This record gives sequence, C-alpha cells and structure tokens, in this order.
Amino acid sequence: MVTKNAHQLGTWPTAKSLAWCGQVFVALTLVWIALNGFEGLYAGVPAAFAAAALGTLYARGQPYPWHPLRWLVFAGFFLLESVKGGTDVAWRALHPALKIEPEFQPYDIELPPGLPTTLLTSLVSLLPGTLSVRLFEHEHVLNVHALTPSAIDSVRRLERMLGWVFGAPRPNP
Amino acid sequence: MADLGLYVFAAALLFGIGVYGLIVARHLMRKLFAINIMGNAIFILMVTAARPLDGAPDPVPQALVLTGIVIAVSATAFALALMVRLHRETGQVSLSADNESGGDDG
Amino acid sequence: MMDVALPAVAVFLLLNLVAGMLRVYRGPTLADRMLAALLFSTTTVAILLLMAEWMAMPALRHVALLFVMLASILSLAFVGLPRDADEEDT
Amino acid sequence: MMALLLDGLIVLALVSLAVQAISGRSLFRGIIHFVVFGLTMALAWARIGAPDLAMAEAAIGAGLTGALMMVAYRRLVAQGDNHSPRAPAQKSRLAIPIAVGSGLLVGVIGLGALLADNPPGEAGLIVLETLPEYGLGNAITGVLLLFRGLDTLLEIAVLLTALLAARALAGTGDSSATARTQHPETPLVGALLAVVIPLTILVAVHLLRAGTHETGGAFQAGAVLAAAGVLLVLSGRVSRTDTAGPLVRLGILAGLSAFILIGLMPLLYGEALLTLPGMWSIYLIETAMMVSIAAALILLFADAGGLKRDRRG
Amino acid sequence: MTAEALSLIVFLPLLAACVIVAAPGLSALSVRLGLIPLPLLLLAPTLEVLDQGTYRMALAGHNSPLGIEWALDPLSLLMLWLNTGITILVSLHASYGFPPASEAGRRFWPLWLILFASMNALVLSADLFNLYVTLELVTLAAIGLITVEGKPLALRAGMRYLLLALLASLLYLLGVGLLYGQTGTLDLYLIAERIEISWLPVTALSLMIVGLLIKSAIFPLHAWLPAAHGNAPGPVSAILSAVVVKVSVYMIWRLWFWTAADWDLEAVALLLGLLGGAAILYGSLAALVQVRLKMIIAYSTVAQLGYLLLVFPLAGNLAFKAAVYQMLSHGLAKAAMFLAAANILHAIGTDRLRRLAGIDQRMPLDVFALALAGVSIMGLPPSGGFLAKWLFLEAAWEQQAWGWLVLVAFGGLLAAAYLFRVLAVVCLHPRRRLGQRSRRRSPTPASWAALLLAIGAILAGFFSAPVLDLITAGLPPGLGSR
Amino acid sequence: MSVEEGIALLFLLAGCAFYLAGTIGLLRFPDVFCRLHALTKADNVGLGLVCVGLALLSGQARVASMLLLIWLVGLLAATVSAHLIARHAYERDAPPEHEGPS
Repeated sequence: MVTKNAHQLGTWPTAKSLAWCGQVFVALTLVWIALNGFEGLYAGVPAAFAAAALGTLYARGQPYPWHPLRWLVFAGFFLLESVKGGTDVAWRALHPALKIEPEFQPYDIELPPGLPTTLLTSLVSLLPGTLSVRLFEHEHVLNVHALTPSAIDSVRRLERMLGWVFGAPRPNP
Repeated sequence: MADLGLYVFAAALLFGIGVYGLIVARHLMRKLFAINIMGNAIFILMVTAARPLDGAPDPVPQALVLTGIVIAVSATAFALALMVRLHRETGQVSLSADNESGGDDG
Repeated sequence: MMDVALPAVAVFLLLNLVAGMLRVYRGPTLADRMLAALLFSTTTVAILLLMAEWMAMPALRHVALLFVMLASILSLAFVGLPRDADEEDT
Repeated sequence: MMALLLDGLIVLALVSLAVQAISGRSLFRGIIHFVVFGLTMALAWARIGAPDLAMAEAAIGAGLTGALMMVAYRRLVAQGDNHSPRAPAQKSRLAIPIAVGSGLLVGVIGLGALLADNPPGEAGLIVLETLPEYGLGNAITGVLLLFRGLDTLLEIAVLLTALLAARALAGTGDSSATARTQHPETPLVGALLAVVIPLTILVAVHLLRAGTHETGGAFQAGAVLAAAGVLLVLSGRVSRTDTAGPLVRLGILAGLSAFILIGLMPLLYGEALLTLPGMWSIYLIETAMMVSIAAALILLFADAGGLKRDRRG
Repeated sequence: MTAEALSLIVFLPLLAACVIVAAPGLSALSVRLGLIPLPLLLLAPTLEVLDQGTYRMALAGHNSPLGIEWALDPLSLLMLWLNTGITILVSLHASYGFPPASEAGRRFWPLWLILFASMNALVLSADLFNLYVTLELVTLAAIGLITVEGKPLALRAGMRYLLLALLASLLYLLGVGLLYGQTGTLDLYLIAERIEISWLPVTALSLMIVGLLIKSAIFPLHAWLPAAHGNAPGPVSAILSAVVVKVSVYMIWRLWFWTAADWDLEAVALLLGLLGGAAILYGSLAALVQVRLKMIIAYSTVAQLGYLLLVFPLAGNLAFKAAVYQMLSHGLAKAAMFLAAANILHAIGTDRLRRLAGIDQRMPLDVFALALAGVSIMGLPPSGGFLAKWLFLEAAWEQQAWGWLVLVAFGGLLAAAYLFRVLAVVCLHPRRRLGQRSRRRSPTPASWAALLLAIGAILAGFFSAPVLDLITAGLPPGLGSR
Repeated sequence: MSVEEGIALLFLLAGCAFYLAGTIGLLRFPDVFCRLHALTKADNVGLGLVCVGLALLSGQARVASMLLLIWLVGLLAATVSAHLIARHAYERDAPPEHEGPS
C-alpha cells in the first residue's frame, strides 16, 4: 500500500493536487464540525488533514473551480431537476399503462473531459428519464439510457448548466 | 428497547436454520453462511440472557459479543482463503468426496 | 403522535423492502439481484435515521452514514465479476 | 404496537434471508442474501438497544463481508468452477429433525434465560459504577480495554493469526490461476473514491475518538478504515504486491505489540499486568489497534480475493 | 516474581512472533528468544505453587466478578510444563523441517509461537470467556499450521477441522452467555460458588462440554482428528496430538470438577465415561486397519483420549491422578511417535506401512524412539503410560467397577496389537530390503528430539513420585474427600 | 401535534410515497436499465424527503447537517452504483470489444 499509481505520484505534488488537498481539507473540517461540533477540533483538524493527504495520495480528484455563487445556483437547479426526475419516474411506474419507451441514445459531450464530464456522467442518472450507461470515444460520447426519446433534453440542460459553472463551454467544431 | 422475547424467538429460528444449512449444504461457502448465521443467533442470546441495566442491555455481554464478532470475521476470512486454496488444489468446493487417509505424503 | 408515526413509517419502508426483495427471487440476471441490494441499502438508511429519532439514539445516524459510505463497495465488487460468471441462473 | 410490528418484520426478514442464504439455487443469490442478512442484523441490534454492535455489524456487514464473499466467489469462478456452486444439497433425512430440535432447544434455553429471575449482572453493575472514575463514557470500550483487556489483546492476536494463516495459504503453490479481475475504468469510480476515501478516514478517526465517550471504538473505526482500503483494492489502486512492504507489516503488528508492551509496563513498577497507565495509553492502544485491524482486514481481503491488477489496459 | 514470569510466559512468544513478522531477518534469533527462556521462567511459578499451593493473579487490577484472573494451581502448572517441554523439543525438530530463516520457516514460526503462547494463556485463564478467546486462538493457529504447506489432503482436513471447531466454539459460547446471565460473572471458580443446580445451568454446562468434546475429538465427535493429525506436517501433528487436543479436555475437567463441583450428575458422568470407553475401542480398532503410519498414530490418539474421560465415572482421587498422568505421559509418547514418523516419512517419502519394512536398519534411532514411545502407549512397565493405566486399574478395583477395569486392560491389549503390527512390519517383515531405498537422511538432532521425548515418556514411569505429589496437592475440591 | 410535526410528517409521508414508487418500478419495469431508473431516482428523492422531515423534527442544526451529509453521500453512491451496474449489464449484452453505442 506504500507506493501506487505511478501516473498519479509522478505528477506529484502539483498545484492541482495541492488545490484538491486543500479543498478536501476544508470540506472534511466542515464535516467534522457537523459530526462533533467545535469541541473536538484539536483531533478533527489533524484528522481532516491526514484524510485529505491520504485521499490525495491514493484517490485524487480534480479540484473544483471556485465559483461559490454559481455552485449555489447549480445546486438549486440540480435539486429541482432531481426532484423532477424522481417524480417523473414515480409517475411512470405508478401509471397503469407504464408509459415508457426505453432506448439507448448516444450523446455527444461538448464539455471538456475531466471533472465536468465526470460530473455530467454521474448526475445524468438523477435527471428525469435518463441513466448514464457508458462513456465512449475518450469520454466524448456518453451512452444514455432514456425512458422516453425526449428525455435527452434534460441532459442538454445539465450540460449547459455545468458549462456555465466551469466557465466557457468548449466551442463547437 | 424492543421486545426481547421476539428476538429470542428469532435466535432460535436462526440457530435451527444454521444447523440445517450446516448439515445439508455442500458448498463450503454456504456452510460458512450457516455457521455465521448460527453465530449471530448466539450473539443475540448472549445479549438477551443478561438482565438489562438502566434500560440498556448489560455492557459486559455486549463487549463479549463485539469480541465474538471480530473472531467470527477473522475465522470466516481465513476459511474463505482456505476454501479458495482448496479449490485451486483439488477443484472442489465441498468436503463430501474424499478418501482422506489415502495419500502417500502426510 | 410521533412515537407512533415514526415506527409506522419505518414499518412501511420495511414492507416496501420486503416487496423489493421479490426482485432478487425473480432475477433474471445477476444485475437485477444487485438492484435489490441497492434498494436495501437506501431503505435501511432511512429506517436507521427514523429509529435514531424515535429511539433517541443519535449513534444510529453514524451507523446510517456508514451504510451509505460503504454501500458502493458491494457494487464495485460486483462489477469486477468476470462477465461469463453470471450464466448460472439466467 | 407499531414497535412490535417493526420488530416482527425485522425478525421475519432475518429468518427469511437466512433461509434464502443457505438454500437458494444459486450461490450468488446466497451471497446477496447473506450480505443483506448482515445489514438486517444491524437493524436488529439497533432495536435491541446495542448501537455499538449495530455499528460493528454495519461496518463489517455493509463493507467487508459482502466484498469478501464476492471476490472469493469470483475467484472460484475464475479458477474454473463450473459445476460446484450449484452442487445439489446433500440428502439427509436427519437434517430437519436435528435442525428443529436444536432450534427448539436454543429457543427454550433463550426464553428460560430471558424469563429467569436473575439479579442484574454484577459485572455489568461494577462497570457502570467504576466507569466514571476513569473518565470514560462508553461502557463497552471500558470493558474491552480497562476491565477485560486480555480478551481484546488476544482478539487482535486472533485476527493476526487468521491473517498469517491466510497469507501462508496464499503464498505457497503456483498463483498462475489467480482471478483475472476487471477493474472498472470509468471516471466515476475515481470521483467516488475521491469523496469516499477521505470521508471514510475522517469518520474512522471520529469513531475512534468517539469510542471513549459514546458509540464507537477501535474495532468499528478499523473496520471502516478497512472498507476504505477494500475500495482501493477493488478499484485497482492498490494491488497485492503493494501489501508486502515493511510499513504494512508494522501496521499489522502495531495493535498487538503496543498492547503487549504497554500491558507489560506496569509490572516494572509493581502494578498488575495490563493496567493501563492513563488516558494517553488508552488513546495510543486504540489508535494502534485501529491501524492493525484495518491493515489485517484489508490484507485478509486481498488474500481471500487473490487480487492482482489486471494489466489489460 | 511469579506475576512477571507468568506474564512473560504468555507474552514473550507472542512478541517473538511479532518480531518475525516485522523483521524476517531476525527470525532465527526471535524463535530462540521466544522459546528457550521459557523453562527458566517456569521456575518461579513452580516454586510458588510448591510453596503456596495456588496462585491467583487479577489482570489489569480488576478481580473476579468483572475482570479476568489467572489461576495457577498444580494442575495448570503441570500443563504449562507439558506444553513448554514438548513444544521446545518439537521445536528442535521443526527447526530442521522449517528453518527459521527460510521462506517456509517465516510462515511456520509465527503461527507456532502464537499456538504456544495461546495454550499457555488458556491453561492459566480462570475466566470462561477468556478461555473461549484463547481456545479460538489455539484452533486458528493449529489449523494455520496444518495447512501451512498447502498440501491438498491437509487443506481438506484443515477445512473440516475449522468448520467443526467453529461449531464447537459456538456451543461453548452459548453456554458462557447463559452462565453470565445466571451469575453475573465469568470467573469459573466464582460461578461455582454462586450457582445452584437447575436445568438452565446444567444445559449451559452440557453445551459447553459438548463443544469441548468436539474440540478434543472424543468419539463420536472425532471425525476431524485422524485426517488433520495424519496429514499435518510432522511437528504440527506432534503438538496437535500431544497438547492441543489435551487443552480442551483440561477445560472439561475444569468445568466439571471445579465449576460444577457440587452438582450431582452421575448419569452424565457415566455417559462421558461410556464415550471414553467407546473412543478407546473404536480408536484402537480403527488404528488396527490403517495402512499409513501417521494415520495409525492419529487413531491411537483418538483411543488414548478416551482414557481421559474415564475420570468422570471413576470420580475419585486415584482416577484423577491416573487421568492427569495419562495426559502427561501420552503427550510425551505421542509427540515422540509423530516425530519419529515424520523422520521416516521424510526419509523414504511415504509412510505406507508396507513400504516401511526394514527401515529399522536404516534409521535405528527413529525406530527405537517409536518403539519406546509405543511401550508407554501400550502401558507396559516401567513407562509413564504403564503407571497411568495402573492407577486407572487401581481406581476401578477400589470402586469395584469391573467393567471399567476390563476396558482399561483390554484397551492396553488393543494398543499393543496395533503397535506390534507396526513394529512387526518394520523389523520382522520378510521383504526387508524394500525399506532400504531411502532418499534422504533426517538430520540427527531431529531424531534425537523424538528419542528424547520417548525417553521422557519412559522416565515418567520412574520419577513419578514428585509429579503425583503435585497432582495430589491440586486435587479438585469435590474429589479431595473421596 | 405541533405545526412543525405536521409538516415533518408530510415530508415523511411523501418520502414513503417515493420509496413505494421506486419499488413498484423495480418490480414492474421490463429490464434492468429501466429498473435502475426507478431505483436511483425515486429512492434518493425519498431518502431526501425523509431526511428533510427528520431534520425538521429534530430541529437541531447538527442533526440537519448530518442528515444532509448522509443524503449527499447516498446520492453519490447511488449514481455511481447505478452507472456501474448499468455498464456491467450493457457490456454483458454487447460484446466487450464493441466500441461505440449501438
């Protein structure tokens, strides 16, 4: 368990990994406060630091861009969409006629690869009527399982939203 | 705290099921399930056999059960490793077919 | 009121869960069986949270947190299964 | 009323899951049922009023057991196991009578013990009385470390023994038949790990610290930490060859050796064996035990699964 | 002094095991450090017991209703000596089969040391749950040692042993839980004071005893033993037969004669005695038809363990002395036999009886050890086994229990039969040249280890007086009067 | 019963409804992908609603933040599990070397 992931360690420490470590550290400190309140911080801060460092070593993510306001808006959007998603699927399941026309649809991702694509891939499954199945072509094509042919629109909305959060979207070729 | 009688009843059923599984199952992994199920039944009984203190189960049997859980996990993990190795050597995952005294090298 | 409502909700969720377990029996693929395990972990989390409130046992929230954190292990272990492994009961 | 219904449902679920785990047609289904059985046990412990046990069962049942069984299963499959998982049950006419008889016996004993008019357990009373003197809030941690430390010490030794025995098994013979495992190569797994791994470590430390005054303790924390390690192994970030380093070996031994050495210390100044000299030693031993438990469980997992990084991509 | 010595007796081997795992380079040294000081460490407790009788030690400063206590009385002292002596001599043998510095040795020795330490801890413990934990440790370490070489037969035997042992521990654990619920303590001496006889504690005790009977492989729960002992590596077979199965019998004695001292359970005692008798007959007959030397010795263990149960129906001073003496002398003799068999197996690559003809010329030391140990197993004078059986006969005679008397005598005859069968093949078989095709020679110290143990088994017949005095000093409370 | 309790109860009941819908979807939908839709979306909304209800009921910020944390981690675990299972099922139907959506 000592050394692993040459592809990660080789580029270590970079500004990116330090930024990730910092973000995780802050988030974990907040979690600690949520778990324990303020009294145990003498243990919580080192623990958060150790966890962030180990996490950076073994399971590094990519740092999130610092746009608190945009993230807040995004959170609101996502919350709404996922509730819509839940309601939608609940309605379809309860409907006596079982109104679904499932099909696989390829979706061309316009977002840059990396964190934005990852977020898209994972959040798609919570949107109304869509489920991410597999990434193809170096993360440029996402195979989406849609309950209705029109459901793919919600992926487009999410992509636009994510593009806004991460700055400008990749220009269309 | 719940009605402990119900859980004693559950423990009895689980123990019986475990015994049945231990006898009937061929696959070693199922035998391990059975033993673990019996173990859980006995853990429940250990906690319920002592009278509660201050509305919570007696801490001593709880600590004993915690130790018991660790031991059960260790033994199960070792048994799985043993099963995998046995399968690699003999292609079998049960103990039924055997002539154990046969081999030349002891 | 809440002393009845909370366990009642938990009972409902548990019944719901039992219904969901039908999926394990029906299958037909291994993936379907895994679904039931997923259903189980989300439902159990909710039940634990209800119990934590109802039985005034805050520790159960930590148990629930463990459940959600560790739920993905099973899925990860599952997808590592060789693909030709699942023909046994399709 | 509702409580009774809830308990009844939990019991029903336990029993039917147990039946399915040992009898169903396919072994894979059995594994799922067994895992779910373990999780239901966590609910049962919560209802019985033992949150520590619920937590231990959750950490073990939700994380380790399932993964352990699953990788063992997949190794059997990879080793060319075509027939045996479905090996028919042994026909035994005695099985049902024996099972019913032993179940009845256990039920009668259990009810007898439950209904017997025993005085409250004296040992338990002593624990509750003397615990405040030590500044501990969690009676179970108190029993495990202060009052009955030898049990805990030997329990760590059991874990170590299981590990050594399993390693010996995995280490001999040819290992060409180890499972060809496929690690999910999707960025989502990376994202999951990036969140869950740090969080698990933090929660483990939290449980360790909480163990002295509320629910938690070294074992629960170690199991949670082990789950993080299992995730890393499963996703191919850590492979078996990485688990032989000297640091790992020290980690495995930390708990046992720290406990023994600190336990022997009081003999030097004329106190009883295993008397813990103050809170610092409790924290030290708990931390060392957490590390050991985690390391041992991860390695046991890696050995049972015989994991190797798949080099195909 | 005694407290320190006892602590080290348990923890020194454990620490040595840790060192081997942590620093494989130091394994040879730590094996020595973990084993050789032990006899010296035992001196202080021995003097203490000779002086004071019983020594109790509360761990962590918490005594019995809650804490764990160690109790050292003459019986546990004898067990400590038995374990230490046999383990060290067998270790001498094992250090050739599994050189500490080798890859195999690094797998073997930590488990070996843990097994040793855990048996010491078990013998000392006076706490029912602590006994459970130590028993699990003993079992897991023993199975790990059985399967350490990864041979298919050993793997299968280990698996069967493991499943049965887990079942057995569960039964024991259930009993422990019930007794705690009844008495609020886990101390086996304190429980004796607190509990009155009623169906619940009796059931609890029965469950525990059944579990322990499985672990000590008493007929008809012996199914796992022959395969496990017959297929394990040589030194492991030796320690398994000589000590490991004995410690669970020791626990039964503790429960029976101490915890349940005042209970009147004649029917159960008779049942246990009958099981013992059946074990003697079945084990001996099965040994007669085996084709492999190690399997013969393993079945002989099944038979000889039966004697240890005769103490229940013959309850009394003499019978207890006889049983303890049987435990000691059988331990020595059986360890010697397994070591000699391991040497033979090593030399000619098989232990099939018909291939052993003429081996005595090639390996005189080992065959001599086998024969000497056989003398003790058969109960011929002047061996330790003879003394044990003589005491049994005396006890049966005194109580006019003719059935048991005949059984003990007949058991000795059967033992003579299966052992002479071996010796006849080895020394008198017409096709003597077959055994000459020896592949390797065992290193001489390995043979000497076997011979020393065998000589010990014989000497036990000569120097019996101090040991018998010690046993008498430590007779269980219920028996002293009878 | 106070107003907060009433509102909390409403949330709990709504959560139950979503759980129920998820299970019905799990049983009714024709294949594993559709079932995953039901399970992932409905159950997580259900869990969210239960969390909101319980947070209202307890009225403590710490409990609420704990519940939020549980919900978020649950979301993440659910989406990743859904993706992994869907991909596994997809690759089982299509041969693994098949690159590109059908």
